[in-house]
Amino acid sequence: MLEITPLHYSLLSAALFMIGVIGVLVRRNVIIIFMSIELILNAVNINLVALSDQLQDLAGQVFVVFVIAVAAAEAAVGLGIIIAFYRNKETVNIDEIQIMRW
Amino acid sequence: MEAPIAVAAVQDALPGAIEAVSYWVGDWTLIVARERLLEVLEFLKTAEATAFDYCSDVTATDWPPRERRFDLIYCLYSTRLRHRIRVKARVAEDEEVESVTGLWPAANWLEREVFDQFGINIVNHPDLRRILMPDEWQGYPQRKDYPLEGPGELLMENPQDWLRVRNLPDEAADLRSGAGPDSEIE
Amino acid sequence: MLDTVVIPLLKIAVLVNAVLVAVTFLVLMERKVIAWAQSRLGPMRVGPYGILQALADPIKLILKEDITPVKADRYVFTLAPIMSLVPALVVFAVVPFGPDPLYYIGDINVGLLFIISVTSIGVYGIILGGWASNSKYPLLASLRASAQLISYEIAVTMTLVSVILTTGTLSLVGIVEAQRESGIWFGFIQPVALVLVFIGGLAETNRAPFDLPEAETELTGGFHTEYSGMRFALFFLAEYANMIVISAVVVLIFFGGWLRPFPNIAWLGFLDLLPAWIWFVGKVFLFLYVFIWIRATLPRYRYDQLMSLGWKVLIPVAIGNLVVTGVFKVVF
Amino acid sequence: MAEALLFYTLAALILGLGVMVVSARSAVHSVLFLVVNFLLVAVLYVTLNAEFVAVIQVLVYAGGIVVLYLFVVMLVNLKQAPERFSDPRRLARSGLVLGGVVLALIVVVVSSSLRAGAAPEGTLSGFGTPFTSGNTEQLGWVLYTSYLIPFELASMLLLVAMVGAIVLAKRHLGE
Amino acid sequence: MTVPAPRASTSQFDTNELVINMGPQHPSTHGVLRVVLRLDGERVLDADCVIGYIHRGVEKLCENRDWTHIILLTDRMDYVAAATNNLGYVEAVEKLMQIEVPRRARYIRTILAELQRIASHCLWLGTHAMDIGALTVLLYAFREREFVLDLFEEFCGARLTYNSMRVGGLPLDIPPGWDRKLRSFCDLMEGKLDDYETLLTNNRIWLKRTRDVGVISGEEAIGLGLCGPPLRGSGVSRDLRKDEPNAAYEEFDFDIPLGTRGDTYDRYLIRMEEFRQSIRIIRQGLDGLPEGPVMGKVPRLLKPPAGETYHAIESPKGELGYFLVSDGKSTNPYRFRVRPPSFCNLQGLKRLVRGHLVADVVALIGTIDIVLGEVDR
Repeated sequence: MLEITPLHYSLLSAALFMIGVIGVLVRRNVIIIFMSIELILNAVNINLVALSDQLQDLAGQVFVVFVIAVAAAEAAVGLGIIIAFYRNKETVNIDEIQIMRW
Repeated sequence: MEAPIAVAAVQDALPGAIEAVSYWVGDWTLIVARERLLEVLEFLKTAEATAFDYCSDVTATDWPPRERRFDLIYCLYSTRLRHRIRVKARVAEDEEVESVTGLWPAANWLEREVFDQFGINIVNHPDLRRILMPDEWQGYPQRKDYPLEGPGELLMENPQDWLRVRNLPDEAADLRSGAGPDSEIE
Repeated sequence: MLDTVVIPLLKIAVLVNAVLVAVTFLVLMERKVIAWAQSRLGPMRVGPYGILQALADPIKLILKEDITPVKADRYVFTLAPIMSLVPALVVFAVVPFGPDPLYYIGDINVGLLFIISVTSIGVYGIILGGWASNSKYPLLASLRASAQLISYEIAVTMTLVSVILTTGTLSLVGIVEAQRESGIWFGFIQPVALVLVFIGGLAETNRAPFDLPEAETELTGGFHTEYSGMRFALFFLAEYANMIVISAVVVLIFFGGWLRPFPNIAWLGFLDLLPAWIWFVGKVFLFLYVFIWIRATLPRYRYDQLMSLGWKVLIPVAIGNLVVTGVFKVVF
Repeated sequence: MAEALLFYTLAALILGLGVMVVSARSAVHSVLFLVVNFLLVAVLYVTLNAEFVAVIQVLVYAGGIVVLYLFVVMLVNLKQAPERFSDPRRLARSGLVLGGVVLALIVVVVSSSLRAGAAPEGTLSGFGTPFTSGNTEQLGWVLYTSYLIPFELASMLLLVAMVGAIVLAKRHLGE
Repeated sequence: MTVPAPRASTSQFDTNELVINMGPQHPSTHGVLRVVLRLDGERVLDADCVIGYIHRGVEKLCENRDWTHIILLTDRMDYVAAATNNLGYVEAVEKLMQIEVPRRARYIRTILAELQRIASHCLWLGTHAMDIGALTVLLYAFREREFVLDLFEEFCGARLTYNSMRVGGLPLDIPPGWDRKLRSFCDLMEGKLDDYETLLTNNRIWLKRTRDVGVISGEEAIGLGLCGPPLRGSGVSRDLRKDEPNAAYEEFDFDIPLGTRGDTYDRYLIRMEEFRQSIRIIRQGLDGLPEGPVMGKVPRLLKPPAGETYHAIESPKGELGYFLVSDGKSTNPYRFRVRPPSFCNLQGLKRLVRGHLVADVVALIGTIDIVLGEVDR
């Protein structure tokens, strides 16, 4: 138990991932859903970095960089959509964002 | 004293509109009937010989015993011809006066002040509110019959009374019958 | 245990205290310098020539009533000044005051990036302070501030990349050593970058002429309008600590850190008689003086002008500088 | 010992903050917990000898993306939290489903990593790079050689996202 | 005192609109002016000035003071240019009573008025620059203003509310040696003006903050009733010192600076030039200062004949007019009306700020040069 193996990191990652998924499914505020997605991405990153350290391979870290880039892109576009939607509908409730046009 | 061109021009163009022309220590004043005030002012602003494009001041004077108690006074100036004139109209308390903000936007606040201080009914004003006094103020301070001692003193001596008085609908009557000074407040 | 825990902790304690003391005296210095610029005397009452004013000010702020507005978000309101101050102090962990490991807490290989990233956290203090106050002026100011900080951060980071190209290392000790080896301060090799970083630094620390977020005459004090007492003091400390950070970064990267002037000219060796850290601190204070001097001289930019300066001038110039540096690096 | 202590502390904090992010009532508090969460993840990266990634995590995630979230939360400035309209029965249902999924996942992860106890040593990818602490330079090297095309694609993605965000958020002229 | 918020149309409320209250406690509204701004982001959609916070009813008060006592009430209107207010009032009374004022008194009045203009513009310059963020100019300008106040103190014993003029002349002649001090002040001031201009005139940031900010055409400025530097900044040649000379202005040689663009920078340049013209007038006044009494023949009890008059002079802020009505029976004016230049100029603020940014609002309040004591009276 005192030795920290990749298993520990994987478990941490899995738990964080689940927290993120629960957030996505339970919360109705789009912004918080987005934040939960960020948590999920982070969970993945933890795994990648841990394995990169374990396997002494930089590929894991490279992927983390890519994941961060994708997360940035996702946040920018997603939040842009939220703002645009909020302007028209004055809501961020995911249940009200089901129509395909506004 | 020879009347200046501007005065003559108005008299020619709008016969009958000018009730009197007065001259005193270098100032010319046209006394105009209230009904034709806007017409005269418009002429003064637009006509070539007068061209009073600048409204220096709008003010009023209160002469209480008179039937039409207010003198509404416009001080005009021409930046082109560099001459001045004053236009005066007599107004009663319940009469209405057209706003001149359409001619001179400058008159906006000045007319508000006249309304605020004298309570002259100015109509067609874009934004007629109290300006110097608080919005909920009662009465018009620059009127000659405005009490010099009144609500203010009452407020200081007995705030509770003042609050009670203020919240009553007919304040003037209450003041007259109660502790207030024997004068009229609107 | 001694080397890994006790000594670093001791160093941290000394450093944090030194920074806080430096900040109080920096405030005094600012007041004095501005006073002299304006042909006044400045504070004169507390101690000889007002020197003890540096102590009186913090004592006053600590003793003042600490007001939390009724409608404020209380936790965030308290957290904001802390979030503003902590990054400003954390940055000092990698600032080397001299060549010897005694003079720094840690020399990490991503030192410069560390500074950039940690200072970027400081923006939270400002945004949250403005938001939590639940008041319009602080909110406006905090929106301004965060937009300003983020855009100038881009310019500064872009510029620093060209410096990294020149040095080939991100370690701050390494950068200074590189300057010793090349025998010339990088400020002379990268003058454009120096100017850009300095302007960006002014903007990132909300100093005149970019002090819009706390423009007294526009926003009645900006994001800390609703703050008082100790929490206000923390914001204040953070701002001045950030000034010291920016000056330190500029000195380390462009002015040879603890190196004496002309490190390659041998006969100037007598200048080494002064200890390295004195050179460093002296240079830092010289830059702080320039900060203050600018504040006393220049009017304030308008928000849109500030943004267009950042985006339309600084960032393109920074990118241009980067390209030119790269070309030089490849050609020579 | 110290390592384990650090890991468990960090893990507990990260998970706790994760829960707070998801459960916080106010969106601003949620964002705050998210920032601290990311900072702690960065610390975790440092313990895994990934300083560069840690710094990038702080710079891009904490200093950039989350600021964006905070901005949006402040702009949107809700009068009523959307949760007020939600359906409690659906919450219960999704809770059940999720509990099952969590269990399944943990089982899968644990069993697979137990099987992988004797994981293949050495590198997984063909571009094995000597791995030392202080790997910024190597990381750059790998990024610009082996992963050049993905790197460029990522930059294109960012550009597109930037343009898209501006187009979305910009109000149309004359509106 | 409750004042309702401006009538922002709530029906078409946009999420980006923000109504903020600037003042009455705000460092750059120069007193207790309250400006209610309707903002779209940082852009001002509409502004509404709420004034009257220091309304003391000066006009009403004056109806119950005798003609001499009013002079000290005029001090308290534009309290940074008290001498100018005194001058306008005493001249209006003199006009009403047709009193001849000795030439020496008129000269000294002119000098005092111009000195006052320098003091008032110093205050304007300092606060205007301060609003835009130039800290140091404030201290510099106030340093020179102190010299003016010293000179006034030596002349009449007061530093702010001078009560320095009387109907028919002056209460006192200038003290011995005063003219020499004034001359050396003029020399000093010229150098200091160059200092100010070094700090501001060609400063890029200053230019950026003032150029094309609050542009108003001459025609519109006339329509809005702007006066003084804001009107001249739009290129309208109107200066009562030239158009309707009072005191001894017709004997002096000076120029009226005019702007071309009608923006804040032009108004700044005009006031800077007015400093120099004021110094020029003061020098001419000192050179040609005639000998003689400073007080004309005035009845002991002032009681103008029944009648009314409007007399306007060029105060540092613009056209300062006094409309006096005497009923010829009492020793008080029947009606005392001031045409306050700040009041009329402030009216233009609504027009000037529209479409500009919040930061420009303070620059524009500064460029109008208001004194709330005069606006509210």
